[in-house]
Amino acid sequence: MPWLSSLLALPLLGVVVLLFIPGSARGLIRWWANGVLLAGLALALPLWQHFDRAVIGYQFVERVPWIPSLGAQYLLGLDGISLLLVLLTALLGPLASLASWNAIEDRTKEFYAMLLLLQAGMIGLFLALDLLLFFVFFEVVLVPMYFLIGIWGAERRLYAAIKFFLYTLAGSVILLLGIIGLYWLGTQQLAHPTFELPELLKLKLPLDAQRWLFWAFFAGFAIKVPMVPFHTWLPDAHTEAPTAGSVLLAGVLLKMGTYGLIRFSLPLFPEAAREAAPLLAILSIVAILYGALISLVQTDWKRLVAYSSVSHMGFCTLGIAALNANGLAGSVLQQINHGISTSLLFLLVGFAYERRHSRQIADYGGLAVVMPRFAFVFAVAVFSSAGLPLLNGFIGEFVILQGAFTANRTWAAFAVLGIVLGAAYLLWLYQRTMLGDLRHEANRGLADLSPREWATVLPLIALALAIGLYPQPYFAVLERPVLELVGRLAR
Amino acid sequence: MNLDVFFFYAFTSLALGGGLLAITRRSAVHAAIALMVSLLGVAGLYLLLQAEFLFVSQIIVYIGGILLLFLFVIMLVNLDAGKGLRQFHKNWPLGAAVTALAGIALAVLLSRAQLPPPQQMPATGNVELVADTLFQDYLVPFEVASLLLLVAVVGSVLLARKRA
Amino acid sequence: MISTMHYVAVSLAMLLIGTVGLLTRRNIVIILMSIELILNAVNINLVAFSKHHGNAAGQVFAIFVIAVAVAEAAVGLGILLALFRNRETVQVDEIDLLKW
Amino acid sequence: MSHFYTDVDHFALLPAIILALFGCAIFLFDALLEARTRRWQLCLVLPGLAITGWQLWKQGQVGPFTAFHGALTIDPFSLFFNWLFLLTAALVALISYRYLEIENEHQGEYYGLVLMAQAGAYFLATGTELITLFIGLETMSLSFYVLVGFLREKRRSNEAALKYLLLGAFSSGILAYGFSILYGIAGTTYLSDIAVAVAARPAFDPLTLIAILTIATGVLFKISAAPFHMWAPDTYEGAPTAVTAFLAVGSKIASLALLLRLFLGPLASAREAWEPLMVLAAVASLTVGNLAAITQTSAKRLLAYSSIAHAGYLLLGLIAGNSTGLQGIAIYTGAYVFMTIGAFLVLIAVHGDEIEDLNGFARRHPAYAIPMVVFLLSLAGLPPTAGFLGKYYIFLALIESGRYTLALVGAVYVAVSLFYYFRLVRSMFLLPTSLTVPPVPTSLGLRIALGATGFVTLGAGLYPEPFLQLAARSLLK
Repeated sequence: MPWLSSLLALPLLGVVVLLFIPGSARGLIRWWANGVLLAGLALALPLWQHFDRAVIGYQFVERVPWIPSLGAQYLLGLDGISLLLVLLTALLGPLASLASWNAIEDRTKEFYAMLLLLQAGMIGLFLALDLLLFFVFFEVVLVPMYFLIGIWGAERRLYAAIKFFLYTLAGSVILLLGIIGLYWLGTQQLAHPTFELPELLKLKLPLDAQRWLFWAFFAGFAIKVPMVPFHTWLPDAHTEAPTAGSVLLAGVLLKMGTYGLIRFSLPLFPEAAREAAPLLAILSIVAILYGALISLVQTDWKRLVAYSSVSHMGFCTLGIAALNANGLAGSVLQQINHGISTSLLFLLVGFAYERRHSRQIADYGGLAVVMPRFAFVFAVAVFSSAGLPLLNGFIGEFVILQGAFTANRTWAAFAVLGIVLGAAYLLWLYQRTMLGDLRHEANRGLADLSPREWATVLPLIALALAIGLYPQPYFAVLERPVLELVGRLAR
Repeated sequence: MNLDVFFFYAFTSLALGGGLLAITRRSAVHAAIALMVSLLGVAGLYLLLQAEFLFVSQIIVYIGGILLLFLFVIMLVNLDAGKGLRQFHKNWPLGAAVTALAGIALAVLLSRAQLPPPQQMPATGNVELVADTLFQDYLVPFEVASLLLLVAVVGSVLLARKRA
Repeated sequence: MISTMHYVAVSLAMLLIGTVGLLTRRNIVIILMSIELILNAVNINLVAFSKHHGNAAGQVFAIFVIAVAVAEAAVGLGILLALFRNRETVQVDEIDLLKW
Repeated sequence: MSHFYTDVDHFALLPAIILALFGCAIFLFDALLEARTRRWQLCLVLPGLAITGWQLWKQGQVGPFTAFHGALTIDPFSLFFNWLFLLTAALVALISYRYLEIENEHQGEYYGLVLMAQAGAYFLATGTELITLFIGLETMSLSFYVLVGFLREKRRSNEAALKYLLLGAFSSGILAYGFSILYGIAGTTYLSDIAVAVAARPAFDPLTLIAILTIATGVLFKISAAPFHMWAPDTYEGAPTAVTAFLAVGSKIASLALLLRLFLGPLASAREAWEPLMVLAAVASLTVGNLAAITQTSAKRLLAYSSIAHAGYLLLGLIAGNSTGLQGIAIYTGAYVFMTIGAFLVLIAVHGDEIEDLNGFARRHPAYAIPMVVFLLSLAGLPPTAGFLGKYYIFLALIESGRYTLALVGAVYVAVSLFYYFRLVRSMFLLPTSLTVPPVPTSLGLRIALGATGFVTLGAGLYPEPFLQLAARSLLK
């Protein structure tokens, strides 16, 4: 069975069927879209069982010629890194959809169509082993996200949507030039045109070419992560997007950048990567500290979570910049962790917003009195995000710090400062929103989590605990590809 | 002074002088008359170049046809009503400057140009020669020209006719 | 002695006169006349080169250029009449040829 | 058959003859029709195009050949462009009739002129002799002048036509001047002989330079490349929208065929002289087109400026000067036909020229709005659309030939262009409906054209192999 293709085709099929459901049948549309996404998760989960941890290279590979004139193929495959990200995507898709059950009253059909399209694009991106195919998915994802933000977003949605699109596109056109340049060098050396990653990895690129291509790829991925000078699109997009958009944006879309760096930039241009690593690390540390400091002064709940993403993604890129096994493995795991904890935060902010229609922190306070269960879940999310031991965030950050420490002690020292700051703004947020007295009468009648809301947050909480308590299985999956990559980098 | 040289300069001054007058006149009628002078000068140059057929065509088609058309339209729409208005664009210096620059560049290039060695015209009469060339080597453009004129006729009638 | 290059120089001068007229005048009929001047410049070139090369191809080309001149003038004046019907002047400020 | 009109000559000329015959038939037939029955003219237009296509197909079955002593050349190049003209004319005819009925200017001459323009364009793609090219160009241009002014009662249309005619005739004159210089260089008007004569002259020969300067000016005018683009926005805006589509596509690619014939034929040996000019024109077109488009409030003007930018991309393919570049031009033009006509046909369906008129369009007519997103993505050059492939090949060609800076400039402008293209998407999807909603002139023809353009624009992006094969066979000899 073409397992990966089915995974990719399922949401697309869902869209096609959705087009034939009349727009007025909202209930049917919701059930259908959620069902499709859930089926996708059910289809993806067995991958975890069937994935062979001892194998080097890609598994479940599917190969069909796509554009023979260019040498582009429809080439899908999985290794440990992409396996984790695919599973994360497969999980967050249905959760985001479920969280939007009551939130989207307007143009419901279009909303779910966009959500399904987005899901297909994200899954395809992590599966693609052909650079052109990867690039197509990289771009395709932008369109549904543009609409998700632009149609169902908050007040400044128009601005945020186009800003998100333009920033990412500006990076990706340069990425495209890099891909074309690599393709051209590959055509000369391999004597046949190809975009196939394993083939391109055989190239012996001169350092000069490596540098140019590395920075071209970097432009595309760094804007997507986003690394610090390019991060200004992120707070706007996250803040204005609807809950489902924020969850997927933070949970999955940001990982496209870090995934791209690990999957392409490092192995393809190892020498240039070694050269660039210090700069990468400095940018990461700036992101960690800057993101944390900005978060401290936010008065908008959602914006705070958005800026915390900048900080947390800084850890992921710092792990990459360490260029050693701990750093890389920690980076991948931290990407998953960030997907879990930040999604959880955005979901909860979304639930609060649905009840109160305000994102101002000052409008809340003392919610623990009226919504104890909500406050409990929020505590788990905050602890997970802040990297408290026994939860997932701790593992990721700890391993990254180990990696960074091996590479350069100063980096690690600054990053630790970032963790402290992170704990500060998150706990302060918790205190301002959940603890204390109920200051606003409007908050008195708020209902606690509904069963549907429980259903969306429980899997994430369970996963956060599972990774925090027993992270070995995830590292086991990552071991082969990370060691392989480290080997390439050391050569 | 050679007679050829005299006629060349005479016709040249007619052609260029008429042209200059045509583009500077306030009244469209005056411009048309100046243009006629210029076209006559060009016709004279054709004669000097032993292109008798073109000389005749120039006089009949241009002066008999096109200019008449111009005058006809000028009268019909009473163009000279606009005589009192501004005659040049606001940004005419830009147009003039661009032309001057291009003119200087082309003139400099032209002054260094080398033509291939000249050839002798065949001894046959000009009209015969033109006819032979036209119908043997240039049959395609000749046929396409009929299309061109058809489009011109249909187009100008369509545009100029009153709505039914 | 008058060489081919003399004629080419006259042609260039004529081309420039036509271009200046086209780019600076506001009266549309005079702009159309400028175009006639440009086409005549082309013809002087063609006929001069025709003599230079000793074949009639240039003269044949010139005949076609005259045909084109007729056709353009006819259509141009046709459009002018249609325009005139919708507004009573041909000093048209909106038709600013240099605007971009 | 006499020796100066052989069977081969006839075979080479036949498509144009058929087009001209059907055009004349339409002019005559029109007298018999009432205003309401004029759409029956399509029963002449489409079969005429079909028979032309049949002839083109037959031409394609034989190898390349020349006719009329080399005045016409039937080769993959000519066939490729003629097929594109044919598709363009058919699509334009399909999207026109309802529009003209609503504008109350449904005259049969319209279709006749469309066919005449195509007949003229036939000689631009097929001609390899200066006079043929010139007369073909004029036949096409003249038809376009009339078509642009077709809404005789509208001042905008009159003025657009007049401006187009004045500058078009001027550029033809400059072009003819360049032709006369080429004739002066070679003593003949046949391109193959001119190529020999030009190649024999030294590099940067003054006469060749004059020819290059004037011919480039003339042709760049026709493809509306900066700095000779000033006619395009006003003309595009004032012309009937269906004609704007025809102008933006048919006229531009026919002039592109002329440009390629000249600069890759007789002037190929002087590449080092004209390449800097083309680089200037390309960069200027990209800059002017993309930056000016940002500030427009009229959707038609926006697309006009974007078409200036597209001319810049096409020139980049020429500048790269390798086979990938040519292939890129072929793919780009192929994609351009469908995405541009598609975008304009949606504007026809919107029945308004301003960007504001698009507000809330997606809610009212999603069947038009969704394809419009595809067209706009394609125009911007994003995957998975046909427009992406065109840009991909152009960039690849530039990188192959070591022109990295140009590739970067081109790539950056992709992001800029997305900004203004998505202003249309924003209007359609994100903004509420404006109060005055004009009727939508949908028709069967419009729907067929929408389906065809949308299918090709997206289909060629998702599964491009057949299109790439076609393009590879067309411009490479």
